[in-house]
Amino acid sequence: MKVLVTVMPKAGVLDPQGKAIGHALAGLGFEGLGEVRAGKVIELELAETDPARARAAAEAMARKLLANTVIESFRVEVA
Amino acid sequence: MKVLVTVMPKAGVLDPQGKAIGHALAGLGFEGLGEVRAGKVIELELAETDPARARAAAEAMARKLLANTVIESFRVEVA
Amino acid sequence: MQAGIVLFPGTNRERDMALALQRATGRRPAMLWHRDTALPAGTDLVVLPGGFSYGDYLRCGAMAAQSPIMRAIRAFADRGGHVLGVCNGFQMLTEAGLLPGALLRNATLRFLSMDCHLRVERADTPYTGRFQRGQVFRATMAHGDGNYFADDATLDRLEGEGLVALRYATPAGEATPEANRNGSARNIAGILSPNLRVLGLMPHPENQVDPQIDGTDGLPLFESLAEALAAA
Amino acid sequence: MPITGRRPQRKSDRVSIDPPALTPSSPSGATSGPTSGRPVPALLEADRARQLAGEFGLKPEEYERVLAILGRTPSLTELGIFSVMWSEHCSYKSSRVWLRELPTKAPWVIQGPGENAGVIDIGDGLAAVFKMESHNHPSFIEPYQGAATGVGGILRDVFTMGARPIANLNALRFGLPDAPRMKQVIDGVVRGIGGYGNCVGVPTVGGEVNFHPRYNGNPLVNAMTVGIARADRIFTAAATGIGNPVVYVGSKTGRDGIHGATMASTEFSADSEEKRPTVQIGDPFAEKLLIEACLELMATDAIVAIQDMGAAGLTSSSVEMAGKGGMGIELVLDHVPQREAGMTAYEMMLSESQERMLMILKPGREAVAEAIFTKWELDFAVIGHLTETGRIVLRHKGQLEADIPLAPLESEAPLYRRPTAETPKQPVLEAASVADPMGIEAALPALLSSLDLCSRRWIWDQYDSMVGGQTAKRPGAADAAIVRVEESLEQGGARALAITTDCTPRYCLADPEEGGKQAVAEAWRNITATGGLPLAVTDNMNFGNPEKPEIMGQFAAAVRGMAAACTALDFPVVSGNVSLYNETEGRGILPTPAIGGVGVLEDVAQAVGLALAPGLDLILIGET
Ligand SMILES: Nc1ncnc2c1ncn2[C@@H]1O[C@H](COP(=O)(O)OP(=O)(O)O)[C@@H](O)[C@H]1O
Repeated sequence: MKVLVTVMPKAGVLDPQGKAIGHALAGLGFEGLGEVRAGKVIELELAETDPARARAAAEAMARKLLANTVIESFRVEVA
Repeated sequence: MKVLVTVMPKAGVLDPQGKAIGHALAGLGFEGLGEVRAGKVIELELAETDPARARAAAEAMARKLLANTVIESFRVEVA
Repeated sequence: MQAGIVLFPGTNRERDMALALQRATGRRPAMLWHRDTALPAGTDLVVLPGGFSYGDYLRCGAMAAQSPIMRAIRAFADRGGHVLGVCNGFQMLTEAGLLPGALLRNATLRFLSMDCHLRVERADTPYTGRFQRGQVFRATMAHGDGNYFADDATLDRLEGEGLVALRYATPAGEATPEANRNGSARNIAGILSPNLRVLGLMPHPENQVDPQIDGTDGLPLFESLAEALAAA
Repeated sequence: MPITGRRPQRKSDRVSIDPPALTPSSPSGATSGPTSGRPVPALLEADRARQLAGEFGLKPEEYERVLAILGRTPSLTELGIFSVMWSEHCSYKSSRVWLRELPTKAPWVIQGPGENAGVIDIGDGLAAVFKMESHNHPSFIEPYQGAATGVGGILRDVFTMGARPIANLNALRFGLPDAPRMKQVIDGVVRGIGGYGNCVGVPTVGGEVNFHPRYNGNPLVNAMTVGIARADRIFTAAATGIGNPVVYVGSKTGRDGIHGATMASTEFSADSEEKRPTVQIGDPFAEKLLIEACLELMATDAIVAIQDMGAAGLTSSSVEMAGKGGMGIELVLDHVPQREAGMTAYEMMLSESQERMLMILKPGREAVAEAIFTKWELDFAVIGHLTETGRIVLRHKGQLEADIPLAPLESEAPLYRRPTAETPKQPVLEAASVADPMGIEAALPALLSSLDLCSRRWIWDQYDSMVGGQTAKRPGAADAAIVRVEESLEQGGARALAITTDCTPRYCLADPEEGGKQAVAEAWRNITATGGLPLAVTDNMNFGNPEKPEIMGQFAAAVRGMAAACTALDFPVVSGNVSLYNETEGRGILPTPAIGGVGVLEDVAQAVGLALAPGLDLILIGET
């Protein structure tokens, strides 16, 4: 089954990329734009068919490799 | 309101990062792993309060800047 | 020849490029600003130099491609103007749709700073007149996202129309996988527009123009331009 | 940036050493109120203040001095300022007495230690501005960001003085690749150095790497930047002119690295994982804009003084600028550009957010400066002004947050002559008495493939060494990197700099004095071997816990050796940095006094590289 791991900069941690994107969008004339944050998403195809176990596996992968928990937080969605 | 734009490499476009992640995860002993794709997610805080209009605005941003439709596809979720 | 080099926030190889153009033409190029909406009268070459415009955030060259000056550059190219995009400049040209395809992350997933060798695929262009067809020259590459990608139909069209300008090759001129460190499709290092006046390439010939620094392997490219544009 | 601080900024170093010679003017322990009728900020409760002082790293006797200087208990913000300014990192309290032994003068030295970077005359009316700085602890905690922000910090130290950075180098010490986390650390550090340097467009032209198990839990990341300025256009930090505006430029302030500066001065222990949220994130894109904007403003005459915000950003920059100029300074923190809502005065003063600078402008030049920073899309704010009071006064939301006399903050700063124990001299072996263990045929490949000698190509292939178009000898091409000076070219010349970093820590362990000498001599030789004339050095003293006599002994001996070599070679020290407490679980690193050497070639065409051409004779010079 498919699992999505979304990795975002932690709240309070500087996100230079998000800042630059926000700036560029405003420059293009898009209005009413507040904060912009940029993160990663990793789509995993797992052989596991049990949603709970798939989620647990993805969480382990996120903690071990996909996210740098010093500066990033992650969430897992089972599709 | 918050809108998420998820940008993924199109099918058929090389995804060296996804491949490397898959490789690294297998190296860490994770099993039953199929394809891994790596993309980006951009979280936008919009002043707009109407979900349909917020979605339309985010789609315009994605087409204009956030995604390069030569190599990427995107989807928009209103949170 | 009257050249203009465009400065974007984060551009960092504009001085290298200015030195190369000056060496080839004896004339100092103008520095243009990304917010300008028109090119100086008489401009016959626009250069989009290397660097990290907008920090390379989101996608390399994506934000620069939306700059006010790009509109003027597009019109200039449509009128048959010469546009050279190197490294980040090549990325901008593809992001702006002035050249087809896209530059993905290097296949090694690492920044690659090293010499490479480029095979000249045709010598009848404004950029390559001083080379021979099939000639190989050394250049420096320095990029994280130089992996040229286009779908097969586009690649076939580029090849069919002779728009591949430069390929990564061995010093002996073979376009092998080993010579293609960033993983580019069909070893493509540089491509041309159909009128041969827009060139985008990843490596930096502007870093090999001075015998005191690192040889003059890249100088013919700028001399070719000077010649082509002096004649124009 | 600097997790280990800057050079002492003192005009004269008074030696008052522990125990403190100061008599508290108020009885310690009891909360004391205002003594002079000045308005006071919200004071901490006495016991809480004492406890916090300890948590912030102030020793009890140091806290007594705080009480004596203020004549009352401090506010939280005041306590934060004292703890930062008196940290090892900012105050050099353990190393200062020794560093005075280094020779710092020569006719070509324009600015020795004491400013953001050292400055030497290189001819043609040009000056080389350079310094080396460590980012050791942050690079272990978060290798990519730690190394990246280390590069960012040293770049700022150099362009602050009006110089365009033209070269970066680094000196790296890692543990064994198989040690826990070490591959990740190596990878992250190398990527971080490249990620930052490549983006700002300053070529990384050289460096050195060693591997040793004693760095397993405490790798060293020392970064060096060299810049070029006009010799008559050097900018310094001394603030002058009562009423002159204090201006903040660069990126916004967030809660990054709160207390990172004091953290760096505390020995690492297993709980360092928990200190992780203090990691700062670098934004090389913002730094590139900052370089261009600052250099553009420096070409006008608007600036009186300028200083980057390093560790303890707003605190150290405002205190040092006002202190050096003998001025007072008053800031209204509401005007500080803020990234996050609800930041307190304490947080703003201690934030280590990157890519920020503080400037004093001439009156009436605010608009000129603002236009330049707006053009480069950077924040610009007038946040205060200079006063005649000799005090730093901070206000936020209409409240007084701090009011500290600057002179004693500096003059009463702790200064220690810590006990030293000399490293016992090793017996000198007769070469003939050592048996050949494996034979030359086996030894050669073993040496060439050893970690300390094998090719460093994997590293330098990730660093853009050519950007700028002036790198005549890149990594691997010569004993020192050679970078031509573009300004010299513009004048019709071809002057170039020869730059190298060197140290052999295992020599320093065996004999710190000889090791210190050797590091300087190697830098001198590397420059000489390229055809350059060695001119001056910067240093980065990386040592263990200075409270241990054997460590302090290593430090003192290394300085002695460096001083001897620098004097003998007419190779003065013009800047440097000290990083102490490099230990993990009580075990120190190898003593590592890294040397960054700079020399000049009158003509880049004279540069000699390593590549041998066929038909040449090989000549060996010196005794074997
Ligand atoms: N961390 C590094 N970054 C960039 N270049 C490096 C680094 N480490 C070593 N180098 C380069 O590798 C080459 C060999 O290094 P090293 O063995 O230390 O040289 P040497 O012993 O001649 O000083 C030099 O050109 C040096 O600048």
